[in-house]
Amino acid sequence: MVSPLYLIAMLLGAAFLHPLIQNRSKLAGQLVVLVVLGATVAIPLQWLMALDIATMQTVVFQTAGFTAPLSINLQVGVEESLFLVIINGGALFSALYFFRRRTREWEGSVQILLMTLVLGVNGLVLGRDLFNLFVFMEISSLSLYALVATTKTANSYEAGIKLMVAGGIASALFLIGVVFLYRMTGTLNLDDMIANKQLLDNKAGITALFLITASLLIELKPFPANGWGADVYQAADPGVSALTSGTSATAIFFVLYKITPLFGFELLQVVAASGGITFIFSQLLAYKQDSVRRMLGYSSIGQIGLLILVVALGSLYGEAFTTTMFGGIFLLVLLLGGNHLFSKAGLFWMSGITGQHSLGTMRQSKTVRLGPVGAALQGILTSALAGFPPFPAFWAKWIVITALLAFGSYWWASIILIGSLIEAAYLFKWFLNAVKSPVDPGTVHDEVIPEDFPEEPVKEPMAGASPAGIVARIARQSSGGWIAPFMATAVLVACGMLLATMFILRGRISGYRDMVLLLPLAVLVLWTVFDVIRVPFKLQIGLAIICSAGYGLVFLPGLDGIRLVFGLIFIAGSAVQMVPLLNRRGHHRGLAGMLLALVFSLGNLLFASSALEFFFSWELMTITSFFLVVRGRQASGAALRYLVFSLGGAFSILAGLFFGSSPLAALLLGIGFLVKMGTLGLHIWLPGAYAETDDDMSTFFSSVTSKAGLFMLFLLAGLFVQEAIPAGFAAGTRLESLLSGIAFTDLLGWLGVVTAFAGAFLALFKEDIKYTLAYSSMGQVGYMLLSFALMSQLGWMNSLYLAVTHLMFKGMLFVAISGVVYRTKTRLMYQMGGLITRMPITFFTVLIGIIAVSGVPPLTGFGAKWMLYTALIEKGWYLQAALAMFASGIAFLYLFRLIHVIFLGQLKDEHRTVTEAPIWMLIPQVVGIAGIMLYSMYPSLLLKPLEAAVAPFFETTISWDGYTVLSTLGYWNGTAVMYVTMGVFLVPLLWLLIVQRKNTQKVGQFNIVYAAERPYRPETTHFGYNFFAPYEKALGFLHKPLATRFWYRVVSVAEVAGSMVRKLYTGNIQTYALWIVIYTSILLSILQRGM
Amino acid sequence: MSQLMLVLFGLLMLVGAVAALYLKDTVSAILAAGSVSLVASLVYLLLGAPDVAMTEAAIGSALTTVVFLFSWARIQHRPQPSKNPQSEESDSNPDDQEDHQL
Amino acid sequence: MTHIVLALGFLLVCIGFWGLMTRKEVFRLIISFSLLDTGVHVIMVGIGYVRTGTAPIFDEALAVAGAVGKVVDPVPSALVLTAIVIGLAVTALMLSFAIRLHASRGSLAVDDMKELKW
Amino acid sequence: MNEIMTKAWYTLISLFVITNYGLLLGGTMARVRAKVQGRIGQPVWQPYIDILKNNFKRTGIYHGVMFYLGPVFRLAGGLGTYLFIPAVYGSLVFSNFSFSGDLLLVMYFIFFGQLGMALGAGQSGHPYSPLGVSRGLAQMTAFEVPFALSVIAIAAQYQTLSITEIVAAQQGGILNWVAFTNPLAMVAGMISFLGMSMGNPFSVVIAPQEIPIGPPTEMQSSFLGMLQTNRAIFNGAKLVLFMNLYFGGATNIWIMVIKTFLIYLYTVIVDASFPRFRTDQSIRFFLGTPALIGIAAVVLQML
Amino acid sequence: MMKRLIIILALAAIALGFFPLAMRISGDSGLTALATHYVEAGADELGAANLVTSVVVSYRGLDTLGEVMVLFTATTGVTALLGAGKSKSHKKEKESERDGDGRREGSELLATGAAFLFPILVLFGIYIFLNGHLTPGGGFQGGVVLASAFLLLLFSDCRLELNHALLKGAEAISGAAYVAVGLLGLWLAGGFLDPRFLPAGEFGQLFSAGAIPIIYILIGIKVGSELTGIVDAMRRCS
Repeated sequence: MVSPLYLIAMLLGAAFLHPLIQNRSKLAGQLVVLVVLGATVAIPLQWLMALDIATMQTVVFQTAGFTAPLSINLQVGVEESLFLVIINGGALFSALYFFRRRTREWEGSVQILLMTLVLGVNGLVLGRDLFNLFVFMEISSLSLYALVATTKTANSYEAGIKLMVAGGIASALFLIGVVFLYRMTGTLNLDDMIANKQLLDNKAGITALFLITASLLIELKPFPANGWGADVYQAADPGVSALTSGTSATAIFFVLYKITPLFGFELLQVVAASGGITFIFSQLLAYKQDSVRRMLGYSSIGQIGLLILVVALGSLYGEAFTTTMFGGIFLLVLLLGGNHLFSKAGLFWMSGITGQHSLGTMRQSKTVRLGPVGAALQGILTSALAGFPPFPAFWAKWIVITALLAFGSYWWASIILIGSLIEAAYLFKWFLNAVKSPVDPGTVHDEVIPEDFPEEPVKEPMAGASPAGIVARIARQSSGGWIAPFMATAVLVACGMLLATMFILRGRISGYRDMVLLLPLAVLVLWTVFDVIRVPFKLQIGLAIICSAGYGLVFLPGLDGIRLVFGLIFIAGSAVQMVPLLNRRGHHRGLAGMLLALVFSLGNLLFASSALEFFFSWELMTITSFFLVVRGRQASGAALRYLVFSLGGAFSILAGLFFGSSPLAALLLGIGFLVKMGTLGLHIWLPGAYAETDDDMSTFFSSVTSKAGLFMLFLLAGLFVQEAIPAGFAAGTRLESLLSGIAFTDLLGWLGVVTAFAGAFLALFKEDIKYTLAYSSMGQVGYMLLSFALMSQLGWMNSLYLAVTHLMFKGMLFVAISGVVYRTKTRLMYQMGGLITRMPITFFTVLIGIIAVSGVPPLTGFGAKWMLYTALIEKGWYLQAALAMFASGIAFLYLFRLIHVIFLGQLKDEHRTVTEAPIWMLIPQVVGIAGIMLYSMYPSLLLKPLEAAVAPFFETTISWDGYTVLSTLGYWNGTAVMYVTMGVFLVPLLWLLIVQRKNTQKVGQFNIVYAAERPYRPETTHFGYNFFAPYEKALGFLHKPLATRFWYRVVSVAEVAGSMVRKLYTGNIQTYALWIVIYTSILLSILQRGM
Repeated sequence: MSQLMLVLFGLLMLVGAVAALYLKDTVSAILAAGSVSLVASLVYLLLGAPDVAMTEAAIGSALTTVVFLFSWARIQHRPQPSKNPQSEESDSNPDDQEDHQL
Repeated sequence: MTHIVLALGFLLVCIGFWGLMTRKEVFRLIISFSLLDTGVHVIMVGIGYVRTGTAPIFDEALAVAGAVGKVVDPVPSALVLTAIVIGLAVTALMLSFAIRLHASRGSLAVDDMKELKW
Repeated sequence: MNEIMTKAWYTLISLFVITNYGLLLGGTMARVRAKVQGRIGQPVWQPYIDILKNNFKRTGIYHGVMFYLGPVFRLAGGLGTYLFIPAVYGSLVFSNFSFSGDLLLVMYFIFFGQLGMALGAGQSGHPYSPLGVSRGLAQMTAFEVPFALSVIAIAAQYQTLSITEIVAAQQGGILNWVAFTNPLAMVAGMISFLGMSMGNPFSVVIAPQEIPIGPPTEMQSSFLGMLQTNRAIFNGAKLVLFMNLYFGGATNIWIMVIKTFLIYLYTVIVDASFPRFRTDQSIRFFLGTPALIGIAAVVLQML
Repeated sequence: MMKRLIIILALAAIALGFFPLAMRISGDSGLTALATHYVEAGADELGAANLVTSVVVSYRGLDTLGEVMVLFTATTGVTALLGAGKSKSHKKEKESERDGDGRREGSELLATGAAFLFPILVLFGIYIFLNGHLTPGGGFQGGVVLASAFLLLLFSDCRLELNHALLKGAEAISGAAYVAVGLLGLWLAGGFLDPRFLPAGEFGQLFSAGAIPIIYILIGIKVGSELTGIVDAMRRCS
């Protein structure tokens, strides 16, 4: 084992000698820094190899030939080594970042300061002597102070002075604390002090301890005493900010972690509270920020606050944390800290490389900010920071929430989750600002209708298409500066993969089936490689289709019942719906991989055998689908909503997973699943996300992804049968008798039917065809929810039946419509018309589709209606049945409108040359038609397997008589209906075709009523805009965006809170100092009061 | 005896400290602050810490005061910013532009 | 004696804080800061003080044997030594920041340092 | 095989009866209406003449496939609707194809023809056709609400959705009719029937037809003939349905004729005595009082 | 006024918080265990008469090394901040001063005095750090005296350009040598910065206490050159 003293000696020597080397040769100077920093990573790695990790072995190194406490000692353990690896790794990448800047005289000093900083933080991590820690703290602080000035702006000097004042106060407190501790315990050595902890168990001892703690906390920028911190992040060079937030703060945090054994109960509570408050308020503040760097700064402050909270809670609730997961609190801290260090540093570097300063100006400037590589890096870093799988923060979040809830610490858990949600919101907002295309205003949440007849559709200007732009972009992306964020990303990805393997497999590799959960990650990696080596897009999609088919063939046969039904929906449905993508030309980096990963994570929901596995797949699904939504031309606003709602839902699920089978669990889990399904009130993300996605991918979201929530409902159905109001609520009052007996399923049922109604109703007034379909999907999912909530055999059968048939007809419709949009280049229905002659096959598909959706016999849709109403009436849910019928009538309206306005009426001049949709888009349509026809002809083919699937859950209430299915109420013979319909249809048709054959004659549409004269423009004769005006007049009050308004209110509450809190940060250095003093004095008096 | 001296020194220090804060003339304030350090070194001597006393005298009162004076002189020498208040920032703008290009 | 010294130190610290929060010029802030530092050093030395103790330097007057009880604690002295030097380093760095700030803003008034906020 | 032939014959007979009955009913009612308005009116057999005339026209003009298929859909819808309803209780001949589905099937099959016709009209390319369709569909969804509530109330009352069983339950005296056992459901249903028959005050739907445009203008010759045939059959089917639901059905064809005639007369009288609602007014109307009556009927069943 | 009130209140709260701390400590409680060990065994273990020096240089040698590092960092920062401007603008300023009325040399008296005092101060400084292990004082104090010698020179002639290469060289070499001595301790004696790889010598003599004097010499040079660097970077002709 290499002595840590060599590490320190090496850094010292290199720093001292660097000016001399630098004078001789600049290159040599840089090399020295790189070599030395590389060694600082290598040495802890060597320790890790030498140490026994299982027992968390520690080795103590003495100095000066005396043993502690006489002399200063250093401790090398697993904890120290791991932290040093990440901290020094971050610093090494920082060095790479700084080398990018070929600025003149700063170079040498920046290098020296970097080394002194690293020396300081290494000392902080290794040192076990309190005063020695102070010295190292000063070394790292001073290095940082000097580094802050690297931008050489007045702002950076201002920030530097603020930082130094705060740091100075912290040092003073630390010194006073240390010297009193020394006087009381007679030692400066931490281990000695911990051994003599009882000496400090009095008011003076706690006060002295508090002084040290307060000093460390102040260094870590607690709320509200942290204004200078944000100022520094805003003013300093992003490279320095990366060091501040990653390297330095992490090391100081480690010191806090080291001294926690000294803390008593009161102090831990105070520390936890400070950390938690800092976390939540920083997130609020960051949300309000316009300056990217300040935003990142607040985020860093918040993350460190989270770390503090976790450590304090971990010590408070020791057992809960150590027993719930291997490694206990340390693993947690490592995961959170490391994840934050690399991702935040990476993001700071990104902001530095691309020169992103203000979110506002990014919105204004119509340039593409990031190319594909940059977008990928920023996307990964942002996902990592937001805690998506497989990145370390995901696992950490899981452990923390698990432990907190296990201990019953609900408040902290919810604070952490809410804070994380806010954080994800603003981080992804920035991401979207950075990557979105110039035509995307970022605010599109609903259809956009031009004022009058629109100008020609704007062609998307090819970003950077000019030679200069291309050169500039290549230069930007190939320059050395990308190394640092790239390395950070690589580290995060590697750790993420490793952790995923660790957590998911947990050493139980018994066959390839255990690996299935990791498949999405493997896919992402593999397809990224494909992108790098420029495999053609069509080949990528082809491979993806083959892979999903293979996945289905290998894994689905092992399933049965409901899982199999959903497996087919998720896998087979997706595979078919990938076909239209083959139509695309050119490169679409990341698309195929993301898509396949989404499909696999959906599929993996079927195989999840534990809560963690489920949540892993669920979150993976969320993030991959988010990255798919983002690709839409104007999707960034919608994508953000989608992400925030999905994540909120996921957090709700996460919390719900730990309440066993109590009503609370049902509530939380239910909310999570309902968000995914987009039920009313939680639906506002849905239309945008479905509609603004690329046309050929909307179908996934609508027909496949939305079923994930339903699947989980089925899986956990037992939860929802219980009464919603826990026993004992409002006991003894009349309220109780009123509320008791209301089960969750009753609520779900109403929610489902209201959603069905609202979906149909909102679809009615949309001019944008994709929004129509999106709302339509929402309505259909409402039916599924309603049927599910019935908790009867017929209800469940219907829910599954709807899920399967909805996949077919909605998938078909979306694909058909994407073909139309692809050809006509518009999504507004009233701008189309008369396309039946140009796109007959598509028309036929849509015709079949709408007949099926609306439930008109003889196609499959009727089966669903029949089962639904039968089951509803059986159950006695009459009013729901009536509302469902109303909803289905309204559905008929918008469906008619859909087909009429697009395909019938007058053909527009500009569409006279439109041709049929490309072959790749027709294939899924044909598959869909075939499926619908088959099931319409022989519904028993579908009904009987579904009956078998739900058989384990309910007593059977239906019986079969040949092809007739009999319920307790009625009967339905789909086959007979089909024959009769065909008969009554064929007779008149044949009459026309045979008997009246000779005297029919086809003429143009203007021939009769306009007496063969042509009106000026076809548009004026095509009735398409505001089609159901009477409805709007009669019931328009119903489609006020109440839910949207509600959620906006929620957001604005957060924003108002953020801007109110912001007022604390006046920018005045003295106010900042005052806050520090107030912070200290308040905590101190709380603490002493608590004694 | 030594207690009396300590109290005396202490009062001196406090007076000097207040003077350092409230004297109009900055140079006098600097000198007052230096004198606080100087008296502090006497206090250290009283307390049996000659090493500290020496250091305080050499560093705290002498060198620090000189550094203060030098920097005050430097600030005084250029009462106006070089050209306009933003000049240094604009100086650094090439840096940022370089960022954009890279 | 110890308590007097500690009180003196605390008072100096408080004066330092007071200056830090009320004086309106960066230069005075730095002066306040060095006062605060001095206060901290006084406290530290005061803690090392032992009644009737002398400096822990062995010579004719002080033999090694039986020195305990006759000398003050050498440890705080050592710590203060380090702290003083560090204080100087910080002060020097602060002053150079102040110089640069003045050069670029033309003012050292605290109220002019409000570019960064919220 | 024999069975199928028998069924085919029965179907033809049933269809023949309802077609002629529908045509005659239409002719009669036109006359009644004329009398009410103080005119002489057309002969009772005028519908026959119209259909024959249209079918013997030399050319039939059409605008495209859907236009061509529109009347086919429409007629198929009418025929199908009728064929899924047992017209006369207990009669083998008139039980039609009611074994293939229950009340729900009938309710939804009504849409089949509506949709086809709407599509056909849509392809005519004239803005007034979709305008009429828009109004018609909008109004339809509205009057479906009280109707649906009423049907649900009945289904709840008898715990069945089979029309035959509903009729069976009403046998044994006039007081067993739904009209008396569940008057609220009857009221809601009969009000919505007014909307369904599109007479005044809910006739704004066919307003575009009154100026010389819209389907009857666009469609001519054999297409129009089909539509007229359908009007007879569809009307008959609806009348039979309402008779079955609320008025005890019919045990033989004469009772059916009487009962349906009276029901139809009721719509004609209302038609003749009211002015016309705007579409949004009729939507609000149906979602108002009739819907509340329907809800009351349903709630009564829940208690 | 409100603000002042808040400040007073906050400070009072802190003072109140300090109160139990101060009450806990008194001068009568004697030495701590650690101090007792140093007093009893320190002289034997290290052979330095000045216990504070033993503690500073040896027992807590890592602190001192860190302290040197702090100073080094500060110097780097200060020269980077202030010296950076020097390379261009400062030089220009100087030239303009030379031409204009800013041309003011130190007074004759000061110049002569400086020339006279300079060697004495240098010698004094060297004395202080050489005797650090015997008498009060040591590397830091000596370094300051050395620096003040240069300071005096700078006072006397504001155009004086110090030999930066030499200064830097001295600084770098002495720093590296300090580290090397520390490593020698690691290899030859008990641990890093253990001064006992040289013989302890006779107690109370100049050449005693192992490598402590050597360390103090190096510290003295290092600190002297660093402080000179700081002062040089800060100075302006006034």
